[in-house]
Amino acid sequence: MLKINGINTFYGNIHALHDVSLHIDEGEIVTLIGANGAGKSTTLMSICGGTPPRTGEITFEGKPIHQMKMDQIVHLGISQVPEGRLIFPDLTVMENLELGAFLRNDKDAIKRDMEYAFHLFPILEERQKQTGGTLSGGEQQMLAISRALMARPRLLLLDEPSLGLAPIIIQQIFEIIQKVNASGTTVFLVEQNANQALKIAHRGYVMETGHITMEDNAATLLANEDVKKAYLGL
Amino acid sequence: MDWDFFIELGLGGLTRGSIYALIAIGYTMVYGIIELINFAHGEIYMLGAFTGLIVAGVMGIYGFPAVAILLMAIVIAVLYCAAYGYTMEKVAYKPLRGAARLSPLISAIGMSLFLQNYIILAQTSDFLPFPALIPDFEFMEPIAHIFGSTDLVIVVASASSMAALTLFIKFTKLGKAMRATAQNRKMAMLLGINADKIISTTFIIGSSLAALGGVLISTHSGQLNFMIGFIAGVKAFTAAVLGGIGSIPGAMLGGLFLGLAESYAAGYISSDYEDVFAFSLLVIFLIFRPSGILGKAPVEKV
Amino acid sequence: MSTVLNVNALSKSFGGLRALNDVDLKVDSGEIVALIGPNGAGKTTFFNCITGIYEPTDGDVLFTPLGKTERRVNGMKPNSVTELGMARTFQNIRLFKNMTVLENVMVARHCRTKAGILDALLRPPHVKREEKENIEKSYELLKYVGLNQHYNDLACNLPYGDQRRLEIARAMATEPSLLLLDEPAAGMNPQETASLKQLVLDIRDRFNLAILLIEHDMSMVMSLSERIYVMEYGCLISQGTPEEIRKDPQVIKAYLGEESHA
Amino acid sequence: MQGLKQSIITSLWFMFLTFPIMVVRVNTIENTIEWRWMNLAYVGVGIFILSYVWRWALARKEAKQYETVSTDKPKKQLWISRAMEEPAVARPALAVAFAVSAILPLLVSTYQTNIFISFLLYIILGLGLNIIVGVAGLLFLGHAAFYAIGAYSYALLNHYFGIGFWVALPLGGLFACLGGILLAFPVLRLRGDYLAIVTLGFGEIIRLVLENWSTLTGGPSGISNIDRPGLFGMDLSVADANIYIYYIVLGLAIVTIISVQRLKNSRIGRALQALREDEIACQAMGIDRVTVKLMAFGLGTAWAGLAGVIFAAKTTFINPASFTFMESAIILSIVVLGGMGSNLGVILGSAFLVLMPEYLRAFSEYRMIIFASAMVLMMVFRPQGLIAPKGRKYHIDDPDLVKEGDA
Amino acid sequence: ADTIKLGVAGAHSGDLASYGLPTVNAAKVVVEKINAAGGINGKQVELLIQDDQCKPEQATNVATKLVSDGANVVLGHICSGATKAALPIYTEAKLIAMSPSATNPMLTQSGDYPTFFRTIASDDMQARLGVDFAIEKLGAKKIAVLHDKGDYGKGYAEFARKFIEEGGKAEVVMFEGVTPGAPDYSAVVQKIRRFKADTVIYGGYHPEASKIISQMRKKRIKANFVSDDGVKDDTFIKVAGKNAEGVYASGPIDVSNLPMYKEAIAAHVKMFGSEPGAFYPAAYAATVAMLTAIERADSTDYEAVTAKLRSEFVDTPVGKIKFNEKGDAEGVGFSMYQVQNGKYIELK
Ligand SMILES: Nc1ncnc2c1ncn2[C@@H]1O[C@H](COP(=O)(O)OP(=O)(O)OP(=O)(O)O)[C@@H](O)[C@H]1O
Ligand SMILES: Nc1ncnc2c1ncn2[C@@H]1O[C@H](COP(=O)(O)OP(=O)(O)OP(=O)(O)O)[C@@H](O)[C@H]1O
Ligand SMILES: CC(C)C[C@H](N)C(=O)O
Ligand SMILES: [Mg+2]
Ligand SMILES: [Mg+2]
Repeated sequence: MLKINGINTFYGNIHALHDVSLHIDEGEIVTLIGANGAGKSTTLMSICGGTPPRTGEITFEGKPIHQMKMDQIVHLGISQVPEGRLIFPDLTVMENLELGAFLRNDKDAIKRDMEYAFHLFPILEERQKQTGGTLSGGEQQMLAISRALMARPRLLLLDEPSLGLAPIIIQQIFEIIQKVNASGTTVFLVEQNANQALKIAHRGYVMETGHITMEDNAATLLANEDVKKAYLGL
Repeated sequence: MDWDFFIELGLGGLTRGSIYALIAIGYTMVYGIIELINFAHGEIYMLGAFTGLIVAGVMGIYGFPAVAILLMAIVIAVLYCAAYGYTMEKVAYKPLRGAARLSPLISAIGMSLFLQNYIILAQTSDFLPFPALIPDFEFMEPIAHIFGSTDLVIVVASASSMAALTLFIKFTKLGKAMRATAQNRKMAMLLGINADKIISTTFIIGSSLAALGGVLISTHSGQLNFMIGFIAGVKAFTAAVLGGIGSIPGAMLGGLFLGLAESYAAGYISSDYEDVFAFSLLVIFLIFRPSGILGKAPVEKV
Repeated sequence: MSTVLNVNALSKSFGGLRALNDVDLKVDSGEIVALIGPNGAGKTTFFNCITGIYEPTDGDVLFTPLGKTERRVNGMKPNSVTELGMARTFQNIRLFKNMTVLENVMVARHCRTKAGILDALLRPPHVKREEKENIEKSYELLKYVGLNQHYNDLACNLPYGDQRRLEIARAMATEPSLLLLDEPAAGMNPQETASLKQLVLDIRDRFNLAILLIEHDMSMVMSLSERIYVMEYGCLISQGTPEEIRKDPQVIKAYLGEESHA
Repeated sequence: MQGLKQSIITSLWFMFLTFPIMVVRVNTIENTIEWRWMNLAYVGVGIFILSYVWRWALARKEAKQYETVSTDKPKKQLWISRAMEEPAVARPALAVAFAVSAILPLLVSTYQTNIFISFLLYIILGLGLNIIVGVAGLLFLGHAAFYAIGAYSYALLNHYFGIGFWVALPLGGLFACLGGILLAFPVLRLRGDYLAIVTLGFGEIIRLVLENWSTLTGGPSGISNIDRPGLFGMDLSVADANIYIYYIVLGLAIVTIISVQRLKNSRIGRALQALREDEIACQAMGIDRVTVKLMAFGLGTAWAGLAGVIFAAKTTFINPASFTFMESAIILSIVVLGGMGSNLGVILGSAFLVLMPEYLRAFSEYRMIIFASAMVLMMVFRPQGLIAPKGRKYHIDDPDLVKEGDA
Repeated sequence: ADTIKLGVAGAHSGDLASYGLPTVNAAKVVVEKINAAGGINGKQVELLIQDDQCKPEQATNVATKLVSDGANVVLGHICSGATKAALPIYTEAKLIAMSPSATNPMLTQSGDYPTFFRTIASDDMQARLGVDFAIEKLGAKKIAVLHDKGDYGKGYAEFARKFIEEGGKAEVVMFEGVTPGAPDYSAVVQKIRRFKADTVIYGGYHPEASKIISQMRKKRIKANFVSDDGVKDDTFIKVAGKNAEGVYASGPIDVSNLPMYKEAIAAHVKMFGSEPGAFYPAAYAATVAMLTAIERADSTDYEAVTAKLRSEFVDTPVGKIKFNEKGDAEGVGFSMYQVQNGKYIELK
């Protein structure tokens, strides 16, 4: 479904991604783990055109997308829960969700999807008239995930969805990711919480200072001694 | 207390305030979306007035009726100013996205100087008379000595622009996309919103309003020159900030507040110090409400 | 053992929202205490209230700097609180991004140095000395947290984890008696968390100060802290040793979840 | 081919855009219309060519970013700022610059001396504003008001009490400094653009008071016959007085440069920068926000006051027309164009904005439009300013420190 | 030198450009004509045009530049303020500066500036005329004195107030400045009504004047309106339209029938395709006066030219003039005009 082929991405003169290649197949949950500053978020942003790679190519369903603009890429059915959530602070929960469905015009289906989001996170329904900025961290994270789902993406990119959340909520979030995947959405998950991520993923990649250093089945990675030592803290 | 005088000053302030508001709305919209104090906004207003004058001049020679001229002048001025606003954004601000906050501000100051001198060179530096295009309405006659037809048109135009835009921003999809872009451009793009287009649209709307203001206000004051935009711009900026910058109803309230304050200051104190009074009021007001009338204090979560 | 921080019935409201409700908390010198609770429980608000960023609506915050007498610090300005000896890090990293790593630490020594405007202009010998000492001490701290290689880099160019370390170094530069850490491990992987844990322990021992910690990473909280306070909806719902907390059904229901943790 | 099409479209667009203003000129007094079709052709051709230049320049700007990246060298700086970092270049360069400025007035005409005085005055103004805007990050649009305070302090003291230049100079600085602190009090709570409008308003208030309080200030007619600085009671000719003032202002400019440089690298300077970066963290580090803000304003405006005194002494006549908002805008432009926070930047910025319009006099009526375009173009193609700001580098001798190329 | 250098200094950009640019045009027109006719005593005239934006600091730069560039005489400056800043430099360089528009009385009356001349009357003369006219001819009892806060307008208004108060026959019920460029003046206008002023004396230029008079008439206030030569401009009548009817303004005695005046206007239309702006005739006159004096002196020597300026009359578009010791033009007489049927008619 998504193929990344030898991309190099820069921030000014910082070379953040070195020849990164990876692929994601339809229906999978693929996770990308790695230390701080390894370049995980940069990889996600490179896919979405937020930090376009300088060289290399990215194809989505065979179509090259690495030179497209952000909004055009989103048009193709890719949606992201970005690092830091990026909730619109002065818009209400409802409006945040509506904007998630910005590219869609099927009013009834949008309505149904919104109900589904409220079903997943009942607390959001209670808060629907409240502005995004006043939500607590966890609520904001739920909103960010729902908002991404509202786009009915075919590929969902999640950047550290468990950051700063209480343990009880983290469990919930991982359950929801599995649910979403089960309903047919391909998921690319970036996580610090490697243990949990690998548990729900099909395949995984390991990234170190801008390079992909390992790639395998999630279960294999979970058992790998190096991975255990470096990322699972065992 | 001399109530007649009080009311007369109030009505005068209302007109003046609506004038400020009409320009301030565009100011505040542009600010809202890219946090740029667009010092060249006043010059767009001035270009609108000049375009209107040119249309009026040409049509006047061919003897069209005043109302037709007015409508045509507004339409063409709006069209052109939208084009100017659009072009200005593309040339002077877009290449600066992502640069430090103050760089576009300087670019805007340069743009403002450029447009003033453009008019001096291509047209004139003199004051030109602007024809009175708004007819004297029959029904306004009884109070015409304190509030005329032109005043009425300006107040109505200003209030309805404010209302229309507020609704537009609040309820339409495009309006929501605008607010989203204003709050977080990157996230808006991640949702498939074409931020460049939204920003252009904002400039187009803001500039159109400035053009409308340019024509109406010039026919009210009966004259124009290349500097009118500068003075109007400073006052509109003040009004926008007073109202809470970024808020459209705020711009209206800010404009009215400023207009009324100036009017009463001139009436009861002295017009020598009307601007001193207006600015002092601004300072004092902001001390007690640092985010303006309708502006929200930025919630910064620590 | 002497009490460093003594908070009595602290409350804070935002309009109608009661973010803190009669919270009592105590930290003794040399202790590491954790404050945990669900998102939006009011933990960060608690920090903001005791460091002077918010003024508490009600209650007392009593602070005893090392070797000094007890002071009531409610409503004091944040800089005065810091000057007394309370330092903190921020949940959302707040470094001086466009200043170098070394300068970030040097700024924090503001309240421990004196040079004024005239000193800056004339640079008499004692000011030069002070400046030199400032650089040395700041550099020492950087070396201590392992950032000395980067001392001339802009803070914004550091990787996330290093930024957190820099925040800690910066807080330490104010020479505190009590260090408040707000989710220092957020966004770190277990490996990095472990080394952070080591650093925190080391700081406590070496500088002999008390530490109050907010954290969602239970492995860190449970292994570091001597005592834990648990908050929910602005109220303390439990307190005790890590063992007690781990078993507290109320805490499990509100915060930890059914799955057992680290 | 693609470029050709784009250029044609751009040029057509601009022909449309400029049509009413450039082509039609109506005279509503005489009721005549003048059609200047030739202008349309000029615009078409001009824009056609310009659009090529524009695209080429934009492409170059982008390419430059790539280029520096691929070589992994530190971001490319203007040659001059790179040179100034090299002590081997900087020392002799400074010496030469000093020597040239020291003998300059003996070499050039009074007129040239005169505009170099302006140039130096704007350096002082710019450096002062740089403390507020560049270092402390407070958007300040009323600098001209403090320039006015300085100028009027001397003018009034001289006019009413016959006080001489050398006594007035520190007083002017002091009054402006106090004025700055006075302004700082009410605006302590304001942020960003709210601060900007209040400072703009304050600037206007001061100007309007000067304009309206005729009994004291002479109102719009200003104050004339202000004494030039005295030199041991000698009667200097205008030309000699100018040279004398040149040396005074040169001296003051050097003092300013050194002082501001020292200030920036001091405890106070770091506190100001911290204030710019993050107010809350700044307080949490034990810095008193109020004191520091007051210092920023006071330190910045004091220089404006000093410059104002010299200004009054130089022109011997002042009126409020010299202290309009546009003046503040130009000083701000000097700071931003030069590169915020950089002293060398201020010098270059003031060279650009003060000397350029003077040397553009040859273009007479096109002077201001060229000036305005240059301002926009500068920002478009060098948005970070001539000298991009960067943190100060320290040298630390630590044997443990692994020497990397650019650690 | 093989050319005669005529400096032209004034506001050519910025908000006062409309007063400065006509001066440049006047110089161009005159110089073109003279050069076409072979120059002055065989020497061509060269223009040195310098913009001061009416700012004192720019004026000093301009003045030193003109001195450095070897200007022989200077036409300008435009604003009194800028002129005051520039004059010490000309005084020292012994360079004649003749302004078509700087009207501040002190420029000539203080005696500080021996090299200064002007082809326009000073503010106090006009104020005298305006006040006398209002009180004696119009029988004014309650007078509102307004101005535009500018150098010129406020100066005129202050003299007017002084003369009214000294005369004791009428009362100043209101003395205020309006803000140029403000969108409307309704508050001030309402005040005129409130104070029941029977006459308004206004000092300033026509843009504000037409706004004030229009609003007065719109608000049905019938008070007389008396003003200065800043208002005695045909643009005023066009801008204010029917509201201009009946307005009084003082101005140089009617010169529009002078052949030279007509010629000057025609030359402008021919060269620039439009009617000239404010101060054009006065600037034309100043240029002619200075160049003629040079021709008559057959030298550009300061003493010689000054002597000619002071002793011999010269024909200009504003009449036959020569200059007195102080530098004011003699022969630039003033009279009162009234707008009647869309024209300024001189009241004899
Ligand atoms: N805006 C930026 N400007 C400069 N450098 C950046 C920027 N964003 C990231 N970097 C650098 O790029 C590298 C990769 O960063 P990235 O955010 O992709 O890491 P990450 O793997 O997502 O880390 P984390 O776990 O902290 O989120 C890091 O070295 C970081 O310092
Ligand atoms: N300045 C403020 N204005 C209004 N409400 C606030 C403000 N600061 C915090 N709150 C509210 O107070 C509550 C407590 O917030 P706080 O940040 O203290 O939570 P927390 O316990 O730190 O949560 P997390 O673990 O997500 O960081 C939240 O509901 C929050 O929305
Ligand atoms: C052009 C005008 C503003 C000049 C005015 N008459 C003066 O004396 O300053
Ligand atoms: Mg990341
Ligand atoms: Mg928190």
